[in-house]
Amino acid sequence: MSGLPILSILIFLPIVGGIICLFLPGRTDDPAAARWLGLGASLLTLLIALLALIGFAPGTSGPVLEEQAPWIPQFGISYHLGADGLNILLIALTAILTPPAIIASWTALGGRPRLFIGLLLLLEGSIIGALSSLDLILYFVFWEAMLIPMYLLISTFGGARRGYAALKFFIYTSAGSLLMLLAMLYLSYAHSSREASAAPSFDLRDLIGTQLSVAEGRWLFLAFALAFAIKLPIFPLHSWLPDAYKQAPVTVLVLATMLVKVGAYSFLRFAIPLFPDAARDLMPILAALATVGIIYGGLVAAAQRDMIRLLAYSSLAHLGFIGLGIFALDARGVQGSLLQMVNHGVSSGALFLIAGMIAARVGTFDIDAHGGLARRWPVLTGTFVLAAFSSLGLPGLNGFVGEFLILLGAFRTQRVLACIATFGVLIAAIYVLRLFRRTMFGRERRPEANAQLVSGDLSGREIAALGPLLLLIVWIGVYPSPFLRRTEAAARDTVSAVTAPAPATTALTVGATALTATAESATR
Amino acid sequence: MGLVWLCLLFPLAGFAINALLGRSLPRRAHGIIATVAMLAAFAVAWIVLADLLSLPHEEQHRNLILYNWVPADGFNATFGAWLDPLSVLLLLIVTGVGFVIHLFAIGYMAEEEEGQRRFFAYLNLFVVAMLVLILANNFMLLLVGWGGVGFASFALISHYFFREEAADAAVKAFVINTLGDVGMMLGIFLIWVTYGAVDYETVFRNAGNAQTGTITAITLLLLVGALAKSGQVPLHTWLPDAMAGPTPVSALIHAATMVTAGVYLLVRAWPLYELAPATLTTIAWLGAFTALFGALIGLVQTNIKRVLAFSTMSQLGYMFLAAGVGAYSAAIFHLLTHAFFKALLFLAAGVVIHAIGGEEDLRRMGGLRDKVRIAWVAYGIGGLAIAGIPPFSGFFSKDEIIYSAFTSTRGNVVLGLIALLTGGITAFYVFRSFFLTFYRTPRYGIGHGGTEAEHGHGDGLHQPGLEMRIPLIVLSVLAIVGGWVLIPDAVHLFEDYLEPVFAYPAAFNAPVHAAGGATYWMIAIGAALLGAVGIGAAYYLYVLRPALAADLAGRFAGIHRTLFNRFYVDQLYDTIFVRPTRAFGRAFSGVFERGLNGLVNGAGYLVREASVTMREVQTGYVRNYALLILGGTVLLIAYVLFTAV
Amino acid sequence: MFLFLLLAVVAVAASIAMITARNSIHSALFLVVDFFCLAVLYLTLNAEFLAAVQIVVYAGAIMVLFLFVITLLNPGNEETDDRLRGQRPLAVALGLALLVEVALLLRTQAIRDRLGDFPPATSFFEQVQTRINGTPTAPIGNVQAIGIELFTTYVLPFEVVSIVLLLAVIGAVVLAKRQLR
Amino acid sequence: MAPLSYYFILSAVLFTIGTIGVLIRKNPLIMFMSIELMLNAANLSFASFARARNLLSGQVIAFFVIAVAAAEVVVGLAIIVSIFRSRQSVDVDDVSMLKG
Repeated sequence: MSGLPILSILIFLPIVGGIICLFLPGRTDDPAAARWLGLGASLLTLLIALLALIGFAPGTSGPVLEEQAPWIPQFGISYHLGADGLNILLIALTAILTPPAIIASWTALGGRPRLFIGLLLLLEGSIIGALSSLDLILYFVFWEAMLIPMYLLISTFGGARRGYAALKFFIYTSAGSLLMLLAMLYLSYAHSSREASAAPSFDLRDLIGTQLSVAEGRWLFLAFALAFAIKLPIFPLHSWLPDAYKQAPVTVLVLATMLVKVGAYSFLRFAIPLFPDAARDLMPILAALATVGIIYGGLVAAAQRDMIRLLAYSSLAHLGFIGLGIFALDARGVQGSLLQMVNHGVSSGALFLIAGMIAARVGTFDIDAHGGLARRWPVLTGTFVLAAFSSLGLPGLNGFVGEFLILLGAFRTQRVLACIATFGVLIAAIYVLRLFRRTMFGRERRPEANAQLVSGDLSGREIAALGPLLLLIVWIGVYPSPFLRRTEAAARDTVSAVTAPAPATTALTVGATALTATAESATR
Repeated sequence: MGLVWLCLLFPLAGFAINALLGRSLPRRAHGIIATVAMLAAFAVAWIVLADLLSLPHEEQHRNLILYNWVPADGFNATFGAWLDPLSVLLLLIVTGVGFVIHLFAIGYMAEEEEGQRRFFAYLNLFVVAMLVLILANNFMLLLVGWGGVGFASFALISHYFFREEAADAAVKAFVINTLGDVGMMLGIFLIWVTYGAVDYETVFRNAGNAQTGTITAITLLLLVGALAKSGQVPLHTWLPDAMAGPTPVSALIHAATMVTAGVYLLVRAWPLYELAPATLTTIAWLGAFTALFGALIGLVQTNIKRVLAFSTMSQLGYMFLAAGVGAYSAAIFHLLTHAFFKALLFLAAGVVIHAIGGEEDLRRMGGLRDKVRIAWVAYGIGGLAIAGIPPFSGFFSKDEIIYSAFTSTRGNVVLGLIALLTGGITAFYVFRSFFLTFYRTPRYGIGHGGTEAEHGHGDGLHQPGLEMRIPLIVLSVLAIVGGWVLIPDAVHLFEDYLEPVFAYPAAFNAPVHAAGGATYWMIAIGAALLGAVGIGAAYYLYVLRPALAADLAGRFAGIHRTLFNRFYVDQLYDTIFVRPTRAFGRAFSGVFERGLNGLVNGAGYLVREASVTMREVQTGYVRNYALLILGGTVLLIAYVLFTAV
Repeated sequence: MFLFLLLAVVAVAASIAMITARNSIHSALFLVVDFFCLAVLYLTLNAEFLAAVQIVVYAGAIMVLFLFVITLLNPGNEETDDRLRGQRPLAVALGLALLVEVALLLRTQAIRDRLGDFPPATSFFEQVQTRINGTPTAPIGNVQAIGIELFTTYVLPFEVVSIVLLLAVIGAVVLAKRQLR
Repeated sequence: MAPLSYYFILSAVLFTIGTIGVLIRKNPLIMFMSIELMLNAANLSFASFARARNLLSGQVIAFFVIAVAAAEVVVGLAIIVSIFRSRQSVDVDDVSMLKG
């Protein structure tokens, strides 16, 4: 296993599968071949990703599964991939989320199944590529490549205003990337011109530690941060998100949640290690914006009538949590953020799917248009309950662990913000329960009979799509340590590279460590 | 000791079986599975108790760790159980009373067409969450139980989700509890930052190593959670609404589980609270206020379950008062007896409601004494217990609290008088509901469902079956004798049992208030007399001279209305919290979002306008382009001419 | 010198006539005059092969092609007023500006130093022969020299030009053929 | 023999005339001819340089220019013919589909 280029396989298996899917022979509206090909490719990817995740020993700090090959050696651009605690979970999660997306869109392929599934696979491959790149240019290529399938999916299969939303999404997010590309070029130039005997390079590892003046560091950091902040999105830069989510096909949103997380991950991978001084100086501002995003997103979500818009704004709030954990520059917070990225993918992914399933049954996303659905579809209600309470951070489910660690970390370094952000948990309860109560509870209003609509409770296929996500929701809530242990070293390294060596919290830490040791021995 | 995990496992298994496999089971099986799971857990709880008591006193606190739950860099929370007399006592109460209520629910829910599986699954889950809460060995795990209880209460209160008020009540309960969770979370963060750990052992052992201000902050934040969970002012508004759930749920929430969590937390974290006198004072006053507040509102409520809900609030106020004046064991003692008599009252009320087809309005009851005799007896016993009439259990526990409020170093006369007065009011309003339900002429309409042949009584009332009678009998006995474990100057069983809790960590001197002596008995007799007066007044007003009651209500219409509307607290919160929040959300999503969107689209619009202007240059005529090329060439050469050469 | 001035005057006059003639046939004929003048000028520059090619290809092939197309299309006289306002005066002004600039460039000291003047004709031959034969004495003709140059130093561009011509032929055929319906 | 700069001046004059011709005429055929004139002017410079520098390269380049010009004329005229076929006009100003 160690000899195989695992990461390359993970990237190119879906990409090649997607391309094949696009050019399958036979009638274009015949979905069978595309479905099974897509499912097969994504399941195979999933299998390999899980093997990689299991093979990633807890506590590993450096990158593993590294692959490096010269690509454009004149400019020092190489094909450099690697997995470590920062990205291994996200890579696995991308692979986990794709089969449910394909299964859920089994019958909703917009009349062009090959295009749909092919684009989904291309999206998966490019996301994994962006997550595993350790070379700036390679990363940038994948980063931009993610936009293309997403743009096409929205503009081809989207809702009524798909053209507007797709264009807005594309232009907004790529506008940020341009500055990032400039910053990359500047950085590489600075590296090769200032370091003695330095060859030109875009390799992340070479560029870390480049001598930069304070002003340079800040500007470059801001250029990177802008791109990531738009993608994440951080509070005032979010206006593409509700439109894009609203117009995109619902099943695609499962993967779209991964797309935005590449932005969060990139802060940890690139912006912070490359410009530690600037990061340290500017993080409070970003943390404040993330906090605003939590509260603001929550309040706006609470005022929405459309399920998807509500969930889109709730994503803004969730991503605010993720951002806060990162910007707090605390190892706990970073670990919490990494876990919360997984959680958000799983919970919001499930919620998007469920919203789609409800809409397939009642014909609208308007939460005031129906009520009392719990009576008719108990299984649907059960899955909705689990996903909804996971999303609002119910202790015992996955969202709680992530949010708790994020806020814990932030509480140490950004106390005021953490206190404000904690109220985001309350707001989350308000808007999630509003969604749940309006649709599931209350007087039953039967929609008019319509042959277009799905009838009956969840089908086996729909359960198959949701099942893995629900399983993860419970698993991460009850037993998150396999995940946390894999991110621990990377989170610590990332943070300690930025902050000065942290002084011991109090003398009590010694006692706490001793206790931890006892606890571990007891576990064994 | 390790057997304690079985206590968790049995109800969890019950939940899992009902939730996942239940669809293929017959309707009756759900309740039986859930009840058997509870019985098993209850049995194991006794074994755990025996194990614990076999240890020497100073070793009666065990930290059992199952696995490492949330290990992060420099932070660790385990999944483990903290076993000491306090948690084991609560374990017994929860599983025991829980079991009885489950048993009762089999009968109560028997005629429900749908939702039985859901009901019993969530009922078990509720118990699981409560057990996690009780057994947790660290604050983070405590929060899991804390939130889990909130969730289960949400699911159960909304059992009749198709009723708008039930759905609203469930959401309200959960949201207010989440507000408490927020306070808890902040408190836990502060604990971690201060002590470097969140497990009880480290925190309590090092409790003194922090500044008083910090500890006060921690305890106040934890208190927010306790207030929300226990329905104390100002976070009490969810509690009466929660009556929208089926009656066994109300019994479970109010007697054995949920609401006692707040008291449990205060007592569990007593080493911290001991170090924060300011917080204790706050708790005492809030508790006393809530006790009086709930009792006053209870005076005029017309829904039998709401009366009981406000009595719960009021009784929990007593427990908070006890904790606030440092009488932790008194708080727990009252928690114990309250679990018995409140469960009894609710179940008796449940029998009544069940009997007359779901009617809960006191104005539409009456004359049921002979119709459902067992309910009459049970409600009467429960009422006497809550009213503090000797030798019923409430007498001992409540007087312990009143005594502490008067005599403790942290108590004072005002607190004591409030507690004393509230006792009288309690007796009055509980017996008001008792008399309205069981005496005078029947005012209920017969024939809401249920066939006569089924029950063979010919009066159209549903008579409780055996599975409903047994719980009433058991709880009646307990409501009578439950208080006898602690009789001042005679029996010290309870105090001795709890002593190890307050002997750990050893750095503290446990605040022991050995009640007794002349002062105690004077207060106790006074309280009992006051209770008797309350009962008598209720009898006079509602049985002998019913017209007078209505007359009084009319004469003091303002007060009556204020009380009936619960001092308008709901309306107040609606005005100052709910509406502004909603308005903010609307404003943000309307004005702000549109503004941001406008900025973004405005940028795009500018670019487009600029390009529309610029494209005029593109005439399409080849010769124009050629001319421009020539112009460019001329300029270029001019540049070379004037600079380069 | 006289020859140059004569040819220059004729060439300029013919070209002005070409761009001003109303009739395109006339324009074409004036252009032929130009080509001939230039051919003679090439001769004065010892570029005999170029002169020959100029006559054969330009005056011969290309102009015949032009005349063919003109007669084929028979466009008639174009209208005198220009739709594009200001195009003509601007074009003339800019053209003259270009001319002035080039003249000024030629007058600058740096370019004059660099430019120098023609060497004697004999040295031209010697240089060329030395480069090709390695010895200045062996006589060699201009055509032969260009041939050697083309097939040694410039063999790759030469082949590329042949491909360009081939493509032009194909392109012309494709463009000019009537659309098959 | 005339001095080298004379040849350049002549070349520049012819080039300018060609340029003006391209710009002021609307008949594409005459525009083409003007372009040919410009090419010839350039060729004259090349030949002059070849003579002045004692190199054959200039002549070779001029030869290439002629060859490419021939190709260009062939294609250009073909385009003109096909445009004329579709529009019955040879005025370049009628062809303005590039308009933005």
